[in-house]
Amino acid sequence: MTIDVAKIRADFPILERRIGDAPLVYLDNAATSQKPKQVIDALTDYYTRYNANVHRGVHTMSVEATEAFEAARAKVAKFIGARQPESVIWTRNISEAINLVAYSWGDANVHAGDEIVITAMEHHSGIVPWQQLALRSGATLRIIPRTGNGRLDMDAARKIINSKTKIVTAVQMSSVLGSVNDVKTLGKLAHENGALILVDGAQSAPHMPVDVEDLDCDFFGLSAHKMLGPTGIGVLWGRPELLKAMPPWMFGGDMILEVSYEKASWNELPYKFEAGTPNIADAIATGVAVDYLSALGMENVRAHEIEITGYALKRLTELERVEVLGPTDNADRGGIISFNHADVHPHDLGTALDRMGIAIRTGHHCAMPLVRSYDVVAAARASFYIYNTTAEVDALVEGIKQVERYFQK
Amino acid sequence: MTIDVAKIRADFPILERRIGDAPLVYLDNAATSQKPKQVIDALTDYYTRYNANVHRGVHTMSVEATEAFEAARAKVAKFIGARQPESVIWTRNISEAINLVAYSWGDANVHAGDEIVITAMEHHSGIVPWQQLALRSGATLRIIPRTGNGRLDMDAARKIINSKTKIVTAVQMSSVLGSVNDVKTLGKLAHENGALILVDGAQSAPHMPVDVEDLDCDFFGLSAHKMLGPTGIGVLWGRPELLKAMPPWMFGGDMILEVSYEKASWNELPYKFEAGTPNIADAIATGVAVDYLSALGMENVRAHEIEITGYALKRLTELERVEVLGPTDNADRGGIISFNHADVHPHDLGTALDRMGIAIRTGHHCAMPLVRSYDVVAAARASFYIYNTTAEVDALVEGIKQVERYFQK
Amino acid sequence: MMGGTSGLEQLDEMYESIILDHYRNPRHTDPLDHADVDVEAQNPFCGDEIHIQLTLDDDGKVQEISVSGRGCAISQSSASLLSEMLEGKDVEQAMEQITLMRRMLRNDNMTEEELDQLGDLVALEGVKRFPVRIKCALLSWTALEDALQERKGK
Amino acid sequence: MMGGTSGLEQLDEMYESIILDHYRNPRHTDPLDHADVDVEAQNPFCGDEIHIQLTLDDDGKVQEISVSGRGCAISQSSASLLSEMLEGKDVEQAMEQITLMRRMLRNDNMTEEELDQLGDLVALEGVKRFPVRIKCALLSWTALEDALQERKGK
Ligand SMILES: Cc1ncc(COP(=O)(O)O)c(C=O)c1O
Ligand SMILES: Cc1ncc(COP(=O)(O)O)c(C=O)c1O
Repeated sequence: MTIDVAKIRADFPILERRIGDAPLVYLDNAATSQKPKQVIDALTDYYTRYNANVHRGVHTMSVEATEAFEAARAKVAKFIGARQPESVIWTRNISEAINLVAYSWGDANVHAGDEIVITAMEHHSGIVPWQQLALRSGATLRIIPRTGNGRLDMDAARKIINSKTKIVTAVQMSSVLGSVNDVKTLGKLAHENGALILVDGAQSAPHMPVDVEDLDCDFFGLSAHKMLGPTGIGVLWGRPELLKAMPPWMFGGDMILEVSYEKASWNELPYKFEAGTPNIADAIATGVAVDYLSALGMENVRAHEIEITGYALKRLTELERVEVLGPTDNADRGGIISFNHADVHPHDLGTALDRMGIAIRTGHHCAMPLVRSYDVVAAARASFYIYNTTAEVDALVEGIKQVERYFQK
Repeated sequence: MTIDVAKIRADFPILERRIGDAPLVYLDNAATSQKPKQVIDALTDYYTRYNANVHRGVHTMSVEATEAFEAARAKVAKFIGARQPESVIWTRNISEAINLVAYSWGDANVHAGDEIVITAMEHHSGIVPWQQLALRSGATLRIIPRTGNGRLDMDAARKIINSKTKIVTAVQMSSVLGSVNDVKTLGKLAHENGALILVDGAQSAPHMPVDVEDLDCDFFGLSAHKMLGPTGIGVLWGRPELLKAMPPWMFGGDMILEVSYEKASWNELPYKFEAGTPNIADAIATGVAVDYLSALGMENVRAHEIEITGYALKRLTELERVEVLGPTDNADRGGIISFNHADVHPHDLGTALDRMGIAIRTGHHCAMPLVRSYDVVAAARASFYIYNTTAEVDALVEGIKQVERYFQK
Repeated sequence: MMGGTSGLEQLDEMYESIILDHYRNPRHTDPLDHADVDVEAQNPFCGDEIHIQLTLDDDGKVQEISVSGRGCAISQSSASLLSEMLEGKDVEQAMEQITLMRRMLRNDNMTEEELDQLGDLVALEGVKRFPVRIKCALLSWTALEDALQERKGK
Repeated sequence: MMGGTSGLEQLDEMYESIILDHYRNPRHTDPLDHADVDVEAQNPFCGDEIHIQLTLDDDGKVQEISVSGRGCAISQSSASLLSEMLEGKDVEQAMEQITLMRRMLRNDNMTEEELDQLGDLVALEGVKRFPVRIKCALLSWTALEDALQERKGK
């Protein structure tokens, strides 16, 4: 069984949008996804019916808001296979989730002489927090390289991860190449060496089934806005025993048990890591986004994307002047395709396609070292989601051909 | 001129809500405010018409989203009298804003032997980040006490702020007592001693005109959810030259200029402090909240609240068994009234009033040391906003009387 | 007038007269000089405080009891009811009562027998319809449970 | 079929033939061994790179020019146009042109005279209708401005 794209499209009001005269062809899903009306309605419902600050409130709306807020946490926990809802911490986005680990766990556990291992496919948010932790602590940052065909070099990983390694961090799906990495094996390597693994699920959680218990990872992060949810909310999941041992990072209301001027004691999980009034509405809407995806079935979401990616790879590789960065075979690969045109700079291509209603992303995709490793400073990127069709892939390919002709004039 | 409350109420769909059989009387505004339909509609409009990731995007929706996002920043800047929009940094809430300063500015500038001055009226979010900075740095935390009638002891402040002081932080309006503090004078004292001042505007920005240039403060924080805006977004304003000199705190996409594995350089203000995809929708909606308040005129908002607070103080102090914490004269005072009943514990009072549709807050209001200084562990708190009426104050007072009788049974 | 009156009647479900009686006249409030079990607890969200002291005889039976604190009608009456419950019980039996109490407030299916076993404590059953107040009702019970479990652990 | 074709015609506003010509055949690309002004610039958002080198004679007039880089049609053609603009200008005059260029892209009211003064550079005017691309057009100009200002400061 796969998903009913026409039915799904009807749930996304923005897909009615026209850019100039042209219907919107939204292929920038790796940057952020669109939202179904169910998610948008959840926000309206919250603000028109039971908006109130959570926890501590005795009045009805506060109780309702608290229940919905915590129910959303439980939904996310289930969605990623986490057994304890309290191991799910709300953050602003995955960037904050990674910073939380790098500061709270990192500053307490990483010291001079230790090694931090990242991959060549990390997003800036998965590079710089660790690089800065390395600078703060005197640890060394080591990089698992990519192979020529855009895969992680697992042989190199076996050498790079060693007894000095304290933590390994890896994207489960590359936001540039679309490669799906074997983070389970990386986790095994980390654990064999007494290290932890943080899995960056920014691009995987929206597009494929994720089970943190099966992956046997220690931390997992995601951003709701890339998976049908609102902007401004993300998640850090961590093994409860790790989270319990970690010092809090941000201080303020809600994360506190008791305060005097001399000292404070910390609330239990997950609140210890959630300072101040949380993003209540967006957390609740994230629960609805997760409901939407769960109802489709993440296996089916994945199947649809394999299909559309296969078609897109076939059509794009037919274009002589186009070169795809990363894997062109459709195995272990998600719906993200970065490419360059020999004659048209990605920036010009992006502007031109936009005039045809086709939204792609261009630039370094917040992964400068990876993009530069292909000896370019920028690339065009098309990325797909549940509402995209092969007809939209055709529009992209025809668009590229027209732009090609335009720049030959 | 004052404001037209009936017209305002029509803008707030939630005010139609009933709790059981009773119409909602929402008096928990210090915890979070309700949202006008204009703000809720801004969210829907964004998600149904131009949702896209900001900055770096060449396609139309990304340009539209970026423009709206930055326009919202400029609106907030204007609202608080800040000259440069880039001095306004989006955070999750004011708690995060204070943490940002305590970590980024604090860790770089506060050392053993230095002193950090806070007031007896700070919220936990204004206590614990500084307390922990003091613990990290070896600095001393000093407290400006309150007077018997719930005002800051400015004579004491003159002694406590001295040449060892590095920073002073003060709520402009107490979230428990409603007192409006003379933060301008505190700022002068700080500056005379070579220290900085951070003003906690969580309760002032929603309720009275604020001008950071006139206050001559160095940092100012607010939470949008307390001023008609959505949850999940707040603001740190800082003097640009200070912000420029401060190291970034969170690392990730958007806050970076250039990255190699060895090092990274930082983007300009305000992006240096905004890691990862920002809370785009809620920032835009915050701009609309600020538009709404600006259209009313903050002078008029303040006038309405002085009126309703005066009425509430009069009626509550008529109740023999009720004792108000903090100033009972209505000068330099906002619409927040904490009180205790001699025979009914605040928690029981809160539950009972809720059955009558009246939402108040009970507990320590995230200000344990302040509440304890009144020799109680909890208090009831009613707090007003633009949509509250004197009829609602009457409902509260009648409600308290009924509860009184109930607990005498 | 706003804020209808009808609402207050629903309160009877929670504030049974026996509860209000225990709130106004809490039992076993005199502090003990020496105690085998001595535990303090706080509900950080509402500031409620409870202090429980017990002496046990050689068979692990509760001898002397002191329970005091400050806070809302629910937390304080529940603590007072707990103090009565403890009379003549041994640690095992006390633990059993704690489990039953929890289940009652969680709205687990309870048998007639089990409700019987709770005795006066059934007065607290109505709290389950006020979810935020369940923590108040359980404050002293959780504290005692932790203390007894810790004792057992030794 | 999706993605109508009509849209591409609007591109003519930005990609004037003179722009495409400069993109394909950039002027003054040979690097200089020695330079009085030497500045590199990057647009971090799209990765565009520009390298400008100048020698100046004793009167502060531009003598030799080298402008090279990689990036999109707008940033590269604009840099090439800048190199032509510099021919025979002194620092003052170059600064003036930079100001005019900025104003044109900001959509300031420009007089006929001012537009005349911009010469071929007017080809870049259409960029103002593509706000995200303005940074591309200004990349080399801002870099040169900074470098000249710094020189003046010394
Ligand atoms: C004075 C004051 N400061 C800080 C805060 C914390 O606000 P937030 O929870 O939105 O971070 C509050 C909110 O209650 C407050 O009243
Ligand atoms: C793999 C990966 N990690 C991290 C991020 C950062 O996500 P956010 O900007 O939502 O924090 C992204 C988003 O582009 C990503 O693709």
